[in-house]
Amino acid sequence: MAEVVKAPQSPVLELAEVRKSFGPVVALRSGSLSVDAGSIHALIGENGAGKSTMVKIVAGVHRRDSGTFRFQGGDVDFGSTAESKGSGIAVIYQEPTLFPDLSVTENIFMGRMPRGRGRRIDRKAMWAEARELFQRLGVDIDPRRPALGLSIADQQIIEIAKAISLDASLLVMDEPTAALSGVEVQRLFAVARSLRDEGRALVFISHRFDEVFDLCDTVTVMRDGAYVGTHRVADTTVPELVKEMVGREVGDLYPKSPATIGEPILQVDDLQSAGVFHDVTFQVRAGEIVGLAGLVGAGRSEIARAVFGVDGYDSGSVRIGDRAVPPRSPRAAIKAGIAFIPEDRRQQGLVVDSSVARNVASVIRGGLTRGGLLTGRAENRAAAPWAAALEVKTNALDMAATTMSGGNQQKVVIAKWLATTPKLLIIDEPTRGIDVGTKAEVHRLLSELAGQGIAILMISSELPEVLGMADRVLVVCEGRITAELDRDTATPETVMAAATNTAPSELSLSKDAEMVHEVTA
Amino acid sequence: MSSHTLTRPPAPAESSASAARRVLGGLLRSRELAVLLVLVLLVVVTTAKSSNFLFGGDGWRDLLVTPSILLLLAAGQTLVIITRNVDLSVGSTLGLTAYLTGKLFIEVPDLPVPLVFLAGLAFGALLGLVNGLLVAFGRVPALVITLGTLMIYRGVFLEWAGSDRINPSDLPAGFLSLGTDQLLTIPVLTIIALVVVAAVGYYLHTSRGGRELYAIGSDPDAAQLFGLPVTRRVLAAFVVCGALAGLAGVFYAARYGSISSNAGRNIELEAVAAAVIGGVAIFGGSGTVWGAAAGAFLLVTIDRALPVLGIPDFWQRAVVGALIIGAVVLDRVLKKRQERRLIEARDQS
Amino acid sequence: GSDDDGGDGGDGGSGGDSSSITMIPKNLGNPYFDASTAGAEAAAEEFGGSVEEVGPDTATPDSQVSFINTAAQQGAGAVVVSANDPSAICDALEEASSAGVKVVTFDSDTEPECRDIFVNQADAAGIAAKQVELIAAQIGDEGEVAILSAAANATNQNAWIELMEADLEENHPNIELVDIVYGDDDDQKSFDQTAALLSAHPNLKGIISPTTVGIAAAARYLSTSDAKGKVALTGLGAPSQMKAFIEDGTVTEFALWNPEDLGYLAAFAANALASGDIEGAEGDTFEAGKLGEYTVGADGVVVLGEPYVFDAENIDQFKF
Amino acid sequence: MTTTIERAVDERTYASYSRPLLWRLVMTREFAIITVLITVFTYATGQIPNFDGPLTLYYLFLDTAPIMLIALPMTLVIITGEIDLSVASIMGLTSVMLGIGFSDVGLPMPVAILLALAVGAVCGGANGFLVAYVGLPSLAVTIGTLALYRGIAVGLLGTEAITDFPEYWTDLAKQRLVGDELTGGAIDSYPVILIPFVVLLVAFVWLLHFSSFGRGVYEIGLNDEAARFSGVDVERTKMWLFVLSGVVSAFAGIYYTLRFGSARGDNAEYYELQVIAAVLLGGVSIFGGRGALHGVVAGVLLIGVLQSAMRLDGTSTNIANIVIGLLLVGSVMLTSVLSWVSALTSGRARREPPPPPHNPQQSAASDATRSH
Ligand SMILES: Nc1ncnc2c1ncn2[C@@H]1O[C@H](COP(=O)(O)OP(=O)(O)OP(=O)(O)O)[C@@H](O)[C@H]1O
Ligand SMILES: Nc1ncnc2c1ncn2[C@@H]1O[C@H](COP(=O)(O)OP(=O)(O)OP(=O)(O)O)[C@@H](O)[C@H]1O
Ligand SMILES: [Mg+2]
Ligand SMILES: [Mg+2]
Repeated sequence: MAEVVKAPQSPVLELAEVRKSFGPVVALRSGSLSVDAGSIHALIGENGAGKSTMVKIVAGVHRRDSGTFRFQGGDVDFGSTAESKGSGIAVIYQEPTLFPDLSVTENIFMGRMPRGRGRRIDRKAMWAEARELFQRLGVDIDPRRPALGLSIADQQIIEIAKAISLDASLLVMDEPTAALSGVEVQRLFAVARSLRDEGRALVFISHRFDEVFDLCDTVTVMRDGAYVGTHRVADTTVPELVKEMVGREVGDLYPKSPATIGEPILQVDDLQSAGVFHDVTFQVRAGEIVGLAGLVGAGRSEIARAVFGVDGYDSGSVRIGDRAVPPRSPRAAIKAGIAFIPEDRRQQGLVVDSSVARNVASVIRGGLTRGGLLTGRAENRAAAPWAAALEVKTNALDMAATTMSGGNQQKVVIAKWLATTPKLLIIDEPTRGIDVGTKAEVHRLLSELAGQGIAILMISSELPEVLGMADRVLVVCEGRITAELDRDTATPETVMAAATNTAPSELSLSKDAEMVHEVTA
Repeated sequence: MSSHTLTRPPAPAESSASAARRVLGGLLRSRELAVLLVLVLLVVVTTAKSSNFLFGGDGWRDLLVTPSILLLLAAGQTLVIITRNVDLSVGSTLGLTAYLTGKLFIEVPDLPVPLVFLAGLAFGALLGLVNGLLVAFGRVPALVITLGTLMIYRGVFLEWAGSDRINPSDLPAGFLSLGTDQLLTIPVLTIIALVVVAAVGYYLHTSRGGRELYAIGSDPDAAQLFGLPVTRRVLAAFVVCGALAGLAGVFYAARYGSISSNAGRNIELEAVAAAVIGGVAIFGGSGTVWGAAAGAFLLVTIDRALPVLGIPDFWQRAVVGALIIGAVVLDRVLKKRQERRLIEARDQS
Repeated sequence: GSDDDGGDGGDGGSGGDSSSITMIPKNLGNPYFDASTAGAEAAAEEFGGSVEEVGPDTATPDSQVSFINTAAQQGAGAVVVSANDPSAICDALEEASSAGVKVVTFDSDTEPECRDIFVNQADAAGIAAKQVELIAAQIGDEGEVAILSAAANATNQNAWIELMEADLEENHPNIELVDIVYGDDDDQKSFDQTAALLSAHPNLKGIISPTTVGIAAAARYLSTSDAKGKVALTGLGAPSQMKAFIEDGTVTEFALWNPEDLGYLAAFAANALASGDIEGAEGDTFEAGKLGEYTVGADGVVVLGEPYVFDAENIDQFKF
Repeated sequence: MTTTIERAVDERTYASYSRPLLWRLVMTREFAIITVLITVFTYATGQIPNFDGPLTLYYLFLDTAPIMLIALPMTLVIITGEIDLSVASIMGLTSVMLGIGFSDVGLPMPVAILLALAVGAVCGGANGFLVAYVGLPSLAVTIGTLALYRGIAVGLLGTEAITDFPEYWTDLAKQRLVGDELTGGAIDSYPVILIPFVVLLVAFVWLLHFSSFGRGVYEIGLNDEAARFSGVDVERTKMWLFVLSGVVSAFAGIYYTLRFGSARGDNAEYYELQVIAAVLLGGVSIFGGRGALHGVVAGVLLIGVLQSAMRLDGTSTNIANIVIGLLLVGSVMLTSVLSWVSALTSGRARREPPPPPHNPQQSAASDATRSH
């Protein structure tokens, strides 16, 4: 059925009308994908479109229910990840799969460590090879250190090193750039291109169009678990892809309405935490969206966590209105009117094994107690309107959140915090791993909330998002606020300059910046 | 990643001096060494109080031979704990195998001793296999399963043995003398136990399979996603743990000579404690069998040293308890420091 | 409630008849109690009753209670119990008693008010004196000695130890009791405790172990140790377990009564109570088959006889 | 076609539950255990002589009371993903403290009881502090305190056993709810210890199932980081649970002491594994996050009924232990066995060559069953 762009030689990977369901949930209705050797193929689609499911079928994590799956010209049916790996498929999963207690090198070579005399592991050879890999990726990581304590970005780099070292003929990357900064992304892209030039096939999944257009040769769009279309990247445009993805046109991605800014709500003074951040002073006012920009690892999340009280700090103060918020107590912060949507949805935002209702009601449940009793019925009643307001897609409130797609999970987290009717909403990476459709929705929501007089502190690694949504931008570099820019003075150049602590003229950012403009436009 | 990563070239191959410093630093921070140091200190202090604790003919032998049973159990337990599991049934396995050993000798009095060792290993492996099959294929928590098999194996043992017991006179003298035989003043049982520990340690450190056990314990889900043969490895860990418990049963028979249905009761927590004292993380992924062996040595030696030091029998368990907690706290402190160092290293890079 | 005992011995004993006796030793798997139960069974054969042995796996204080309770529920004629704790099982025994079950303790007593009769293996002072006498003879009446006992709370052992301490102090001023350790009637623990004793007390001359498991384990350790022949060992042991060590010279003399006779006598006493022949008052007399007639003494105690001393000469004659 | 993504004007509505009530009640491990309990109890009543007698339930409750009591806080502790192995040692230590307080120090009994409860709280607090605030694994910590508390108990009393407790108190431990006089000689099956048990049961049911605290307990077990981010005070919750565990263990220790009239260092040794076996049998996940108190009560009673029935039947306790072990293994394996059986069928499919694309049903069926 699919009108696939035909390449001269037969494709390396070919999936057609693949179907996969988990109990009642149909994750993939009819997935098709055809990838040629020597090309980079993008796979895009909204959250829950079935991209990761397809990846996992290719990887041998899941088995398809029906459909065709051909690899290097033959029908295959992988029963385990070992089988797919053995056939020459390397996969970077959306969730990192590192072993924290083992060394970085062992992580890369796990299961296929080079062996020397007497079948002993040859550690020297392994280290040397790891060092070479890191050199190629241009990073400086001690190959002997344990994976424990690596930043998310470094973890992702190890994943990439692992996949590259497999010497696979097909490399699948499920959102490898979600946690990487611009420079690291560029380096990854360079490696990807060189692999392509060696004649390997690559599949690249991302929610960022700039990356797709920068890197990929062809792109396949999916919607609702089904194949929609495949295009040469050169022959298509962002609006066209977006339209295919959401099945309709998306209007303004950054629907920021001018805000009426009121009284200061959050006042942070001289916040300091040794080795993490220093001299952090800022304020957020009612109705204002303040963007916290910076490179990954600059310490923005840490500042937010300290304000909310999940982390401690050494000195300084946090106030809401004129009341001081005691340190190290999320409970007190919530009581003071702070809501915090953390960056790691599955680990911090949600109890994924718990039901939608319990998640939504989890912060407000103290107030749901009637006559000393907290009942499931009360939770359901309280959760339903908020789930409805955010259009959470689930058929019953007792479904576990783990069965939902990333975007839907994010809606549950937002619903949970809006239910507390906060004065200040801190939102860390509001749209990480979220498709354009939902993204626009989230942005619209933020704008609306600001309109209602809620103060919003938004951390984002996506420059367009910061520039598009924030009334004021604070730039963080190495734990310090290096610039405060208002909506008019904030440009990609000024923000990046402050984020890297360089003068704007020294920056060779033009390419990124252009891309940003293109997308925002 | 901070931004100046871009500018700095990858680390040059390090000089031999810094490598030596690394090794030395590693040793000083090593948990195994710390436990060993405590052990040595204890032996020295005790010997100062009563010289035949170390220098008496029996003293030296007992010092080495008494821990050999726990040594085997701790080595097996380490394998299992590293995979983020635990085997509580080892005490029952030990008892059953010890009794089986006695029964074998009663049935076939001139059975060659090596064959009995093999039988013990095989029988223990069989019991371990049951645990392993249930845990690995059932994907259910090992603590629950082995708590169940602890009760089942012990129950079977009691049903089988009833109030029958094996007496030293039922066992051939050649076998019993193994309990005290020495080779270059080192007791034979200790030598066997140390060889086993060395073999397990070598495997864990230098083979793919060994490293995979660590990986499985470090993050079982990732191991599954990664395509490691999780089921097979976990199964193997339980089988080896069972086999070593079986071997410990044969040791028990050789050393103590009399075996009643109480043999090996409640020794499982000691085996876990030995591993924990030796720095094996209870949630898998880290620790060495050397540490566990040192822990076993320490635990047993404390038991023997306290009365010599004049601490009454009754307070021994309190001391052991305090020691376990101390070990866990120490582990925590060391780990915190390592984490901080790693993060600092990352920030400086 | 007791009615006449018919001759219907041998059935499972689940009915409520007075001729069914429940034997509850300190723990199962102890050869000493195997012998006593065998004696009780022989007795039951003779008077036409039935004996059922039940008991815990380990000698913990509370573990006998549920067995006593069950016997009460089943309406057994009598329970015959060797107490792990003098008071922990008292209430259970009293309740059984009020449900019509006769209560006999043997080997190790409870508080006297909790039972009808205590069948004592030998007068406690006699047992203590015998062991002190043996060790004094073996070490030449001077030097350090230690005691390896059973569980720390065992009633009978503690009573003997107290008497031995007094005896030593009074009559053997040159013998110093340097340590008392507890092997919990566990082979491994007793063995390791022996090793610990020897290394803690380099000048030790003798060990008294008033428990069969303990003395066997201690003998096994000594037989392989440098201390063999230098450290004397005596106490209460089962001849079948000690034979090898008498033969190899590790042990020269030890004492015990015949545990089979003890069980035999206890069963007869229980039967006499259950059938209403006696009430357990001082002066009551009853027939105990081959052992002849016994009289209940003060506090409801019936004494089996003198402990018997085993040595290389006579050890071959005994099978228990 | 719309130009913007409109927020739905008509509010979505949600069903509260995806399955009917009966399904949600029946398809649980708790229900399975309750069914087994009822079956065993019915069988024993009909088939085992004397089981239907008046003493059976009385002794059953007396015997299982300490386990029932400690199982309550233990359930909560295990649901948070922790474990407390030191409960039996706390029982032993409080038993000794009660004895020393009453007999050696000469405190009045109620004061001695309070002292013992306080000791339990301190012991639990020490566990809780090490686990919650120092962040140590509870399995390791409580293996340590298991030895430590028992060691202190045994060290304090040595061979001594304190038995001179006043009769009023030792009788109280065994008192029946309704005295003989009232029932006209008939013996009532329910001991007084059921009153504190029922009170505690109601309190813990409320705490776990009907309070905000209880929701937090589950959340901690499922994902403690997310719980912390939602304002649950993870440390304090764990701390309190360990203190509760200590206090209830102390209460059980006091009951134990009075019931047997004897304070000894080795009282209630090795009870911890029985408590944990009962809790796990009752359907609580050792990984935390799952379990309910009705299952746990059924688990405790099931073990008690089995032991009591087998003792009355003259079956040796070894068989009872084997059966309990099998039940424990069986109950956790239940779900896995089902999926394993269906995996066998799909395993057959797997050994065959990859299914041809035109025959999708087969692999669809096999995969669907396997993923459950
Ligand atoms: N193990 C599972 N059990 C049940 N449902 C699942 C499972 N895995 C995925 N799903 C469902 O399948 C659908 C597709 O999920 P998938 O992860 O493939 O989406 P995706 O396109 O990768 O989305 P995202 O961009 O958010 O990563 C979702 O609705 C999800 O809820
Ligand atoms: N797992 C960790 N443990 C301890 N400290 C950490 C950890 N991760 C990061 N840090 C410290 O915090 C600093 C900032 O970390 P982080 O990467 O979360 O910053 P961020 O600006 O919030 O980036 P992101 O874009 O990922 O949100 C790092 O430089 C590091 O020193
Ligand atoms: Mg995905
Ligand atoms: Mg962040």
